[in-house]
Amino acid sequence: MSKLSIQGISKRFDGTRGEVWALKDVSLEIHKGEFLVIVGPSGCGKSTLLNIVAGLEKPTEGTVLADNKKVKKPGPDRSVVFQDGALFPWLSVQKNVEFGLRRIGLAPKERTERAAHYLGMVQLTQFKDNYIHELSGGMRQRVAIARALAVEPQVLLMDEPFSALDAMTWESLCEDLQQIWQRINTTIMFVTHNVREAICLGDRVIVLSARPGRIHAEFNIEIPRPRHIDDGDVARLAQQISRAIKGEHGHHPEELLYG
Amino acid sequence: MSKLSIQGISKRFDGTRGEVWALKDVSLEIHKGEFLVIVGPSGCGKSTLLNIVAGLEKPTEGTVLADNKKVKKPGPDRSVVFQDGALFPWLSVQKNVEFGLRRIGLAPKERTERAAHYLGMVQLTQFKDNYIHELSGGMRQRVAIARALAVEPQVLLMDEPFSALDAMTWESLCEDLQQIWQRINTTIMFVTHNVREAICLGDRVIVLSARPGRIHAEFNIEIPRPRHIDDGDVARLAQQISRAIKGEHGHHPEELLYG
Amino acid sequence: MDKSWVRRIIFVVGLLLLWQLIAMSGLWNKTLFPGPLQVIQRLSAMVSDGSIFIATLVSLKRVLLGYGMALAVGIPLGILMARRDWLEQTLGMIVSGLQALPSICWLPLALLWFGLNDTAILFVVVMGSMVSIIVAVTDGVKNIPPTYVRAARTMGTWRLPLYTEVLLPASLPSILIGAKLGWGYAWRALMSGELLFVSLGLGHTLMMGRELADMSQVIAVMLIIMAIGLTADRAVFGTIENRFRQRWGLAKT
Amino acid sequence: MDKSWVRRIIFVVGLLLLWQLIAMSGLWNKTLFPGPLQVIQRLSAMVSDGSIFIATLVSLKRVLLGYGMALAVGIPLGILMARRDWLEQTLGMIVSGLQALPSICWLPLALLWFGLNDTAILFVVVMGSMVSIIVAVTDGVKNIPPTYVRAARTMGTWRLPLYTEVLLPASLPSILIGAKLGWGYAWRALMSGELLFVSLGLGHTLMMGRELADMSQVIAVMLIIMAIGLTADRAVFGTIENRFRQRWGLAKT
Amino acid sequence: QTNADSSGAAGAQKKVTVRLAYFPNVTHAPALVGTSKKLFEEALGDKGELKTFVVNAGPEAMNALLAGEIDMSYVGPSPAINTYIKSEGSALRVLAGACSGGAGLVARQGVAINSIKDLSGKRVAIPQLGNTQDVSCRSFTMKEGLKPREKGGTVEILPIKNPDILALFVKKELDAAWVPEPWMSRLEEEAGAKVVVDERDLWQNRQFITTVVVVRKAFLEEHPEIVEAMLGAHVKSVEWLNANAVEAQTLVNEEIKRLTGKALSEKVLQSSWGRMEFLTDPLKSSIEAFVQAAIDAGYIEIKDSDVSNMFDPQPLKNALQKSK
Ligand SMILES: Nc1ncnc2c1ncn2[C@@H]1O[C@H](COP(=O)(O)OP(=O)(O)OP(=O)(O)O)[C@@H](O)[C@H]1O
Ligand SMILES: Nc1ncnc2c1ncn2[C@@H]1O[C@H](COP(=O)(O)OP(=O)(O)OP(=O)(O)O)[C@@H](O)[C@H]1O
Ligand SMILES: [Mg+2]
Ligand SMILES: [Mg+2]
Repeated sequence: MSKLSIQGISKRFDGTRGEVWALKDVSLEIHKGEFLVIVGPSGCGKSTLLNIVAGLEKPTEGTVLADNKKVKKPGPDRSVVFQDGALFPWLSVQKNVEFGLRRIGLAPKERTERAAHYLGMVQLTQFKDNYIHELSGGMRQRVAIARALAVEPQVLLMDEPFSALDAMTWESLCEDLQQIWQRINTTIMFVTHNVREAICLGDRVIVLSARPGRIHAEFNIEIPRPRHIDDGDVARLAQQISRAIKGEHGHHPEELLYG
Repeated sequence: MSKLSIQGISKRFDGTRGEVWALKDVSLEIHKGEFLVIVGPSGCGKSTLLNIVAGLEKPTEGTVLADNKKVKKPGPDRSVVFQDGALFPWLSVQKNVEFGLRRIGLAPKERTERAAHYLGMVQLTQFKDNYIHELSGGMRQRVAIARALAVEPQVLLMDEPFSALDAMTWESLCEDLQQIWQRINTTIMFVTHNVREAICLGDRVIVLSARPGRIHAEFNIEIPRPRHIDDGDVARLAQQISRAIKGEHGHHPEELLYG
Repeated sequence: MDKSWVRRIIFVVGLLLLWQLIAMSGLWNKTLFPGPLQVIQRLSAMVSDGSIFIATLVSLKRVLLGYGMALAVGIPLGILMARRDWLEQTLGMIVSGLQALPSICWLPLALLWFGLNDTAILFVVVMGSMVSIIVAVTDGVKNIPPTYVRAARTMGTWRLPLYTEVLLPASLPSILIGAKLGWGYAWRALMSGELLFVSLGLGHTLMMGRELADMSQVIAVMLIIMAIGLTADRAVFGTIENRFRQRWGLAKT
Repeated sequence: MDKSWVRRIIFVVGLLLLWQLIAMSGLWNKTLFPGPLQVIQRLSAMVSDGSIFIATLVSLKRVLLGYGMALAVGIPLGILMARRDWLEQTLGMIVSGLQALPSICWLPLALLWFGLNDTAILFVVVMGSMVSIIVAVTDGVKNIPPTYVRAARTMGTWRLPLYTEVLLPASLPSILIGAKLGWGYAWRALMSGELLFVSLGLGHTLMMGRELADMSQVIAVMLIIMAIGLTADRAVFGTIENRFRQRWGLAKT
Repeated sequence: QTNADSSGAAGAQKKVTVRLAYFPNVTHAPALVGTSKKLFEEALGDKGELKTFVVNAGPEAMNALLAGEIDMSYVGPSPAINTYIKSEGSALRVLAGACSGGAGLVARQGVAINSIKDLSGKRVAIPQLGNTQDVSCRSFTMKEGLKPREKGGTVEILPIKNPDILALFVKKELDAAWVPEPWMSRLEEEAGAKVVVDERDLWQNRQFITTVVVVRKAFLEEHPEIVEAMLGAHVKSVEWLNANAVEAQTLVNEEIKRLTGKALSEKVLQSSWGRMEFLTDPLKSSIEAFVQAAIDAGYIEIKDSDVSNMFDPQPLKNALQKSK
């Protein structure tokens, strides 16, 4: 049974300058515990798709099912890391991370401990009492990651969460994320523009095409974990996927298996 | 003669939780037409350094000279691409790009043309009349790049300008940036957390260490241009620099030349 | 849209009915609390002799002029005050103090300085609304995210253009709050100012109703003022707000 | 800090001197435009017989109570109105209309509903300040960047916690603007309300000064009201503002 | 049917509370004396209890009466008439007079106005449109063959608040004013104005009403004996005022100071006292003349103008009898 079932989703924005079809007829099944990565050119609709799954945006057509129930509104079962962080400037770093924990019914003490643990993971223990504007770009992104992970949700929706991190921090967070993913058996939808990152993390990589965003290609990644970004396997597959993104293939690459 | 001379800069922030030394005694000479890249872990003071050079932040100690004159305030000779974009939500994409052009004395028609040209370069012609909130993360970043480039300034300060771009857009913008750089012979200070990006673009790469930010290592990149991110040379140097960042070298890597 | 209008109409009709019921119940004295029918009668009497149109026009002219002047002075001064410490520390002090002063404080001074004419009334209106505009604008500008100003500065925007092209549009949300509240203040001040002398005007009609113990007239004038306030609020401020909210992407979530 | 105080003092002293000079110049009649010395004399007379303290205390008590009630009702109602279309389309209409109504409109109704006592005055104060608070808060909440609400929702924040933990703090900047302006309105309304009956209070003292054409007394009361307003503005609102600006990183640039 | 009735009924068992309103003003001297010398309390004895409200202006007093918040009030004739008419006679009854005289025409220093006739082409201030002075001013100028501006005439009549008249005399923006005491005296005193007409000279017996005592109709019907007792005190107060002019002036000024925080100057007090007369007769004919004048001026519609039932002379008659 699929954890998430995206069925024929289309999304039209009626902006100031006419309409834009951000997504067109996107269908996807994501099973429980899967780590799905979505890549695609800038502006192709990745964030939009994530927002629809989160329940933040209504699709123009189609439906999203989570556990076979129609997604109508956002909820703590589907935690989101936003592309712009969306941290609360009126709360300290610690309180930002604790924010979601009250809603899932944690006692105050547990909340503090859980938040401290995840802040430690993103190496921000030292900054726990600072306010958001006192953090660097990368630090903010890490707070956002900690906030979403701390809830330990069944579904984790991450929108380019690692885009502002240096290689070292990236590596350590990649590892942490995979550990958590395995430990709590969460289902992850992860958006990135970095193909290698996608391959390092994902069970499956979906390539979206631009305007309107459609599923252009799909890759199952069967490289054994832990994977390293500089591995030859990763590099080779990355080239293949990049070619798919560039559409250099003559034929439509429906399902290319790698192994 | 140096275009920019950074002399003994230190910066202390007095945040809500005590003081943080973001930079400590950083000195650098950047000569006219140089493409300098700064890398370093998240929160090490890269943005702070850029802001000080831009004149947006007062250093606690030390001075910055631009053309041998002390930098006291920001100005259009030092254009900045901000890490968070800093686009104006009340203006359309086109007007955002035109914003800086009036200050440098361009006539209305020239402004429109120049803005259109740079918007074309970042592939956003289609969205020129949209407002900022209607753009995706990567599209916003491209507007910010176009806005800074359109001024064709003598010094260009770029804070992780490419962090939200997919590989294809990245490649094309990298090329464009280098062309502009050569054409108008501008001096660029470019912050990134991506070591390969640094190597592809820079004449010289500075590695900052974290808290307090100091110059940890310096690399002259002598790989002939155009460089490609997947080149072996780039990969090899990247590993070397990454090691420097991780501080795996026993000795202090003062000036490692590559060639 | 349709649904919202249905709601509005039902609401208004409901209110009128409730009012009529209370009036008929005799719970409150009829002279002090006339029913809607009496008020409508009074209103139509004022309409048929045309007096209400003159009063409304006269008052509208005054309030628009006074309010316009308050905006013209208040917005620039408010922005300046947010950016210049010395202004905030001197003039700002006065402005904070003036906020609490009722319009009647200005009446004697208005007469003394301007004599028996519309300028005196205008002065009262300007004093009544300018302060709130200044306060709202000052605070609004102070709350602008610094990143906008920083970005503008790196593009060489200083002095006047910084004010007109960055601070003004960036603080538009707060300026609108101030402008809205200032509009209310302007009306209230006008009502006081029009008591200075016979000045036609709604304020005078209101006062006459009060002096002659004619509550129907008082309520009729109240309704007219409310109608004008509402129209301005929805037609002018509402339109501006919707436009900027759309641009800024401040849709409801 | 030091320098700002020097500025303030110089400014105030300068103003007083200018005032004294104008008063001495005989440009305006002395009775109608008394100099600072006369006003200080009047003030000290009122101080020495203690009447001014009683008046100030009585008025302060009333205004604090009324203003507190206006805040307590206005802030939640304002937030709700921004989030519930049907409220905005019904109550919102009334609120926009009420904004322009002067306080004297409320006097007869206050009498009718509450009688000749402090409650009637309180009612006038609440009606005078609540509306501006509601307007500012409603607009403030509407201007909250949607991203905060979206983020909160994905963390399962709905209903009450959404209001208290997200909408309230996120609209704090606008709420403060509304609270500040509401404070001014409350005082102005109080001055009207205290005319209902001889109720001690500063409004009455002011009115007496006006009725008796005793401008020294009018100005003395004006100065006291300004002093109270200024103190509240700087001590209360200033402190809150500084704190939230520091947290949000809205330093001046 | 009104809540005021029920409160009265509840009080019938025990002491009846009489709520009395008056202004801190020389023309309300009988009230000031009566409260300060506790004449009302004495007269009520253990039948009733007095509660006083000091208000600043007619509309507030009459609104409070309409709202059932007060039972009796000292008030000027014009608010009383307006309220009577607007409530279609259901709100109040005039019981007695309290003060006569105390109004007139003053001219600014240096303006050649020696009689009402001279007002032609001049700007005259009155305190309020439709109030006693306004109506007098209109009616007496009309008798002299003059017409106000808005009726195509030559006299410009402007409603200006009393204190503002002072300012505008000083600014020379007004030529004359028809005002009540103590403003006549103050304008003489402070602006050097001169009194052109003492309004008493225009009236029969040199008497016209300035302050009346009114009662809420429902209260009168329910507690006639209380009303009588109150009027008894009123009669006593007026008698004392007329018998002890010097002492009365001091007492009234003390009361004014207590209520408003400021006493009148000795000179102003004396001079206004000289132009007033305290009495108990409501001077019905002067009120009827006043109503007629208000009709002529267009403030009252003819269909509303029946004020014959406004007076209830019986309680005063009873009180006067008892006091003898
Ligand atoms: N306004 C501020 N108040 C307090 N501390 C600050 C402030 N701005 C920056 N800092 C601190 O200064 C340090 C350097 O920040 P900076 O933004 O320069 O980092 P960075 O190198 O750009 O990081 P990133 O790659 O994550 O953007 C951080 O530790 C940050 O917490
Ligand atoms: N509110 C909106 N109004 C109008 N158009 C919108 C709106 N939001 C998004 N769009 C459009 O929808 C398309 C997809 O946007 P989306 O943010 O999903 O892209 P993305 O794949 O996340 O890109 P990026 O990698 O740059 O973040 C874009 O063309 C964008 O312009
Ligand atoms: Mg996106
Ligand atoms: Mg940075």
